Amino acid sequence: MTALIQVKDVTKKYGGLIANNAISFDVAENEILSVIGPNGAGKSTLFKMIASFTPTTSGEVTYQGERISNLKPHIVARKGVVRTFQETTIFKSMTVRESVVVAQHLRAKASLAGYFWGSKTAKDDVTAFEKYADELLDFLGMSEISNEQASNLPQGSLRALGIAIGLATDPKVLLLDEPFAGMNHDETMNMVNLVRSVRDERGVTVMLVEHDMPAVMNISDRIVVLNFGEKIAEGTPSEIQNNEKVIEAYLGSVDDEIGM
Amino acid sequence: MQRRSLVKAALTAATLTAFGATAAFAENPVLKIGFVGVTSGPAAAWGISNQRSMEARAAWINETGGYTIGGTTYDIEIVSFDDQKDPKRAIAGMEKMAQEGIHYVVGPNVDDGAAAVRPVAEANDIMYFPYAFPKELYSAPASNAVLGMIANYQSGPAIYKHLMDNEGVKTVAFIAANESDPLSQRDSGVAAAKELGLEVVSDNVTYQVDTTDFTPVLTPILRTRPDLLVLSGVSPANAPQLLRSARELGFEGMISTETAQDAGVLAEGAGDLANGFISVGGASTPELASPMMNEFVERYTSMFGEYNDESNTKVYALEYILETLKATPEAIDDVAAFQASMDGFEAPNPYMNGDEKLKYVGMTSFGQKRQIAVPLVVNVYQDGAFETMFIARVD
Amino acid sequence: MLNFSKTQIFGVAAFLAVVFVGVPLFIAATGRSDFYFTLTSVALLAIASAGVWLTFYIGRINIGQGAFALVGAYVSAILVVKAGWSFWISLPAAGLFAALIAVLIGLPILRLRGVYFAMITLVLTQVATLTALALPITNGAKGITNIPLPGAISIFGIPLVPDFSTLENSRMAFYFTATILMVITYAALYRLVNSRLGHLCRSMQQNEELASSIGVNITYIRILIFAISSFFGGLGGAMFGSISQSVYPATFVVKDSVDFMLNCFLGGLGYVFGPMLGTLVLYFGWDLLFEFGKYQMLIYATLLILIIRFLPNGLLSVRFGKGGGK
Amino acid sequence: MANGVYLGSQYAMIALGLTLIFALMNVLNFAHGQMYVIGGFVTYTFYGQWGVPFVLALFMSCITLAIVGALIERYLFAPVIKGSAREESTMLLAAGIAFLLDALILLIFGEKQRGVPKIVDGVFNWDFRLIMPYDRILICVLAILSIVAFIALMQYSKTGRALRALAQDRTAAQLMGVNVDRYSMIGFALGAMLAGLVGGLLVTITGVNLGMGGPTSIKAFMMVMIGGAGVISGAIWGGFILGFMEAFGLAYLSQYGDITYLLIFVSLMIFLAIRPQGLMGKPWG
Repeated sequence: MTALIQVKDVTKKYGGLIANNAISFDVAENEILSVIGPNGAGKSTLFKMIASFTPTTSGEVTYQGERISNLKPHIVARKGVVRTFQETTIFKSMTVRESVVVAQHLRAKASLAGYFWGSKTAKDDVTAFEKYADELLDFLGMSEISNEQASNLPQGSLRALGIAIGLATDPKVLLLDEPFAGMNHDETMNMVNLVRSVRDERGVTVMLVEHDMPAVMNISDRIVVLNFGEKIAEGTPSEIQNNEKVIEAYLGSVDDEIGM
Repeated sequence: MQRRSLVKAALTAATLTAFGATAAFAENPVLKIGFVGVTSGPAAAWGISNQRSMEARAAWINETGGYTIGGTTYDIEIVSFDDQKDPKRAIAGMEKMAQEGIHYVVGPNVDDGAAAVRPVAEANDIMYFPYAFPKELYSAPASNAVLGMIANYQSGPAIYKHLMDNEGVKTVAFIAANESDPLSQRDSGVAAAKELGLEVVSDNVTYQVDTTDFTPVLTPILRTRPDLLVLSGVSPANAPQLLRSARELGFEGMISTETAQDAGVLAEGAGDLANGFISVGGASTPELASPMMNEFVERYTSMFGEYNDESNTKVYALEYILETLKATPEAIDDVAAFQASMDGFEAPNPYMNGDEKLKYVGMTSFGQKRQIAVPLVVNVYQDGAFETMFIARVD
Repeated sequence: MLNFSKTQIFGVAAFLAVVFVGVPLFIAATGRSDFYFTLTSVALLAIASAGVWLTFYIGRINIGQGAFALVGAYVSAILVVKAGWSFWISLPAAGLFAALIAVLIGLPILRLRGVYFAMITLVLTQVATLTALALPITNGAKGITNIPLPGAISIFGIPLVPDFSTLENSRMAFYFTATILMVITYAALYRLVNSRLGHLCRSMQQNEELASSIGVNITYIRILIFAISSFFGGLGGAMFGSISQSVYPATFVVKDSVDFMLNCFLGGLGYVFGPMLGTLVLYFGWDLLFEFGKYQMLIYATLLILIIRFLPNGLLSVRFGKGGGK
Repeated sequence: MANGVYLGSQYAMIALGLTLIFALMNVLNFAHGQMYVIGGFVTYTFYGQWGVPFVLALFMSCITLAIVGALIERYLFAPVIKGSAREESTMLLAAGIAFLLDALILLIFGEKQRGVPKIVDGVFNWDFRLIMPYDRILICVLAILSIVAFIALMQYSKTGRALRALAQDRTAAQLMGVNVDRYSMIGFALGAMLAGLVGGLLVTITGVNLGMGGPTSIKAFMMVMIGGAGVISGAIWGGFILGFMEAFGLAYLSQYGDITYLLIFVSLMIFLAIRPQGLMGKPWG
């Protein structure tokens, strides 16, 4: 396994507050890697820095040896590293199919002017996009809701839509933002299977940020644990389960949460 | 689109009423005279005073049996259009006048409107009487515009000269709103003052028309301690505040403007602080106003509830149009005849005591007679009314 | 891609027939030739409003179109009067210059959203007016007057457009010029909105973050759209300057910027042809209410409020359900 | 300096009303300036025309505007907000209301500039270093008192707390048992009332005319933007900053003549481009 993404000494400071302190780890090709940690551990910030939605204070992230941190998000996406959002971030007044068609922007061969004048390439593009959208929705089991307006979808389908939009860009690496949050056991299991099939059948490397421990243990090849902005552990699910620092961090945070 | 022509609306309603009334008891043919000007927004008072004076006069004529031109007695109908001080609307207004078959229009009130309607007016044979000063409107090749009042580059020098000679004014400062008309007026005022040998101590202070506090604007200008402060092209809304602020800041020199003002507005807005304010009027002061002028004021007041002294200068344009038509009846739908008759036209001025004449002037300023001769009556405000300071003439 | 339904083709044909045949016939029949100017104004304002609508399409409230219309009017006037260009060349030049300014200004301000963008564009209109007052090339407060009418165009000796100053009825010529421009503008707008660029705009309108996560260069598209929008503004403004043969700093002011925006709201933000209808109703409606005299404004405002009260998504929402291109 | 305080205090009051309405309903109230003008005319009519004591006239301005505001919210804004796909549509409504109020102002109060007698005569003159007419000082003090009273109301009363909750998060406020509809109406009425109050106060100094509405709205927008939209402290800061900017800016920049305002506006644009959320606001979009 070679390292597809390398996170090198990435640090983020907000004023005097350190959100991430010198985090380093690798993501190997074709693996599912999860980043976990209690609330406020700096998971989301780290995630945003990898997708270049926020700049790093120091350190860098590379993809296939190229730096992808501190760029514009769309450039990172074009390189093949695409993130998803939690369920509220969707194209509200588009249908599922429209969203997936639009999301294939990266695959367009014709120029914008070509689309405007209706060039041959542009027409071919559109046909190809629509075909691929149907395939993809079929693959994700969403064919039935493909003409629903996104704002009318239930929560579970929204999450799937988010992944569909992400996949439509034909990514090499998909970054999932809390894909299981707020789901019940059955929904979580469906999603776990879905994520796994994305990796297995489409060869997409998956990195996810998550709270839900059982799901993470189930799905991940490896896990990185953050606490108070520091990486405290990295390893396979079983290694993590037995790591004392992790247990301590999680117990501590439970107290905190109760305290709140 | 803000503040649409509320005012215009008012005017139109009045027109309709006037028209309706006429139609009811006189079956005379109707002669339509147009008005295109600003009757809404901050400058509304300019256009409204214009429109109302026209309507008051028209109603008066109609009530007394109509106006006879070339053997036919006409009822006068005023067709008004509010251009909202927007040149685009002004063009639409002029088009509307053309549509109504009108050949004589009073207005617009501002430079940009007056310039914008020129193509329409010339294409449709409309003579129009703007209250705007740019010389190119009246100089050849422009042919259809007649300046409806005295330009500031004519009245300014007269006022400055008078003040130099009689009040010992040596230094002058100018302040203007940051808009086309006032700035143009300021520039020509400055040039005139320099020519007369006055020292211009400040000429670059401007204010926004929506200013609510003039203290900061006036402070630097008053520091130059001018003998005379000229409010170039000041709108009736801004004048009282400027006067008040200047006096409250301890300014003791003279203050003047070349536009017409309303004594009531000054009294309400600035009270005694407006005393000594010099402005340009028509035949407003008691010793000058003829009985006809007094009746006009009376009728205006009973028609609209309240007189506006600005109307003193604005009563003339309609009178000129009618008198010229009377003298040259074929001009009623032949603008060329009107233009041809302008050079020799002369009639008594009914609004002023003495033997004042109505005639067209402007040779000096424009090279052709494209201005109505209004006596240049310079007024001084004193305790709620205007007093005549001096009278001059334009050629 | 040009798979229009029969209704659509019929609708467009009917529209063109009304604009190019019906209106002139109507005017000839009734003698209301003042409608030419009113409708010419509607067409030109609708072009500028189309630009505003386009910025709405990427989720920006644009109250700055007056600035670009003013820029367009001045550029055309200066090129024609001071550089002696043909009006027909100055027209696209005015649009392009407005677009260039839009790119320069858009770079910093397009990052803003919501009311913040709205306000900064509002201030922009003020800045444009004040700049026109202050610059020597715009002739400051005195404006540019005596602009010649558009001249003739001919290609290989074949006259395409006659010299406007020799025409007996230049109103009609301006009417046709303006409406042809409007038709082209809206055809282009329709194509744009229904092409991929339009879809990308919609994705940005709904969620810029998500759009950038799927690889949309949102900065680029924002600037591109703002430039196109301002191009329309410049075009409309330049035409206006030519009709009135004069340009002043107050030719386009904040009020105009606000009007352009209201046209879009009134027609409906979800419909390409919304701004056209909105302009027609707002501008022409006012003229029609002329008869009410004193109460014109009152009635106008009341009708406006009633429309928005009962059709909050714009006039076109009566006919079409939700969203949709046309 | 004194002028800055004076201008700032009145600007802040105008901005407060606007920002309150904005915070509560996300409505950019184009008609705010017209409400201010109505306030001025009502005070003019009562105090200037009918000789009613000034304080009572001022009170009438407040009441009138509060009622107008409440009615507008209840019958126009509330239903439109519920029914429209994009909440910006309220801008058209607000503009329509601005036109309507303008029409009414013209029909009822006429087109002339109006003013009332000074409430206090005389000028405070401290060695020519500080010149300030007494009536301005009085108005300034009254304005500041009103602002303080307003803040106290927002901080300590039940209504104020409910309004603040509403401004922060509508849904949460609803969950907490705040009657959202009712308090939206109260908030709107309060915002309109502030506009009326300033109008009534200022008529004694600047007078009033029907053309003041639009420009006042625009100025108020700018103040709100400078301070940060929807934030009370922002409105106050914005008002004072614009006030000081006008007071000082004009004094220092006047040497540049005609481009003074250009400079002010351009710097405002640059400021907004760099700091879009204003001084006190959170990014919004």
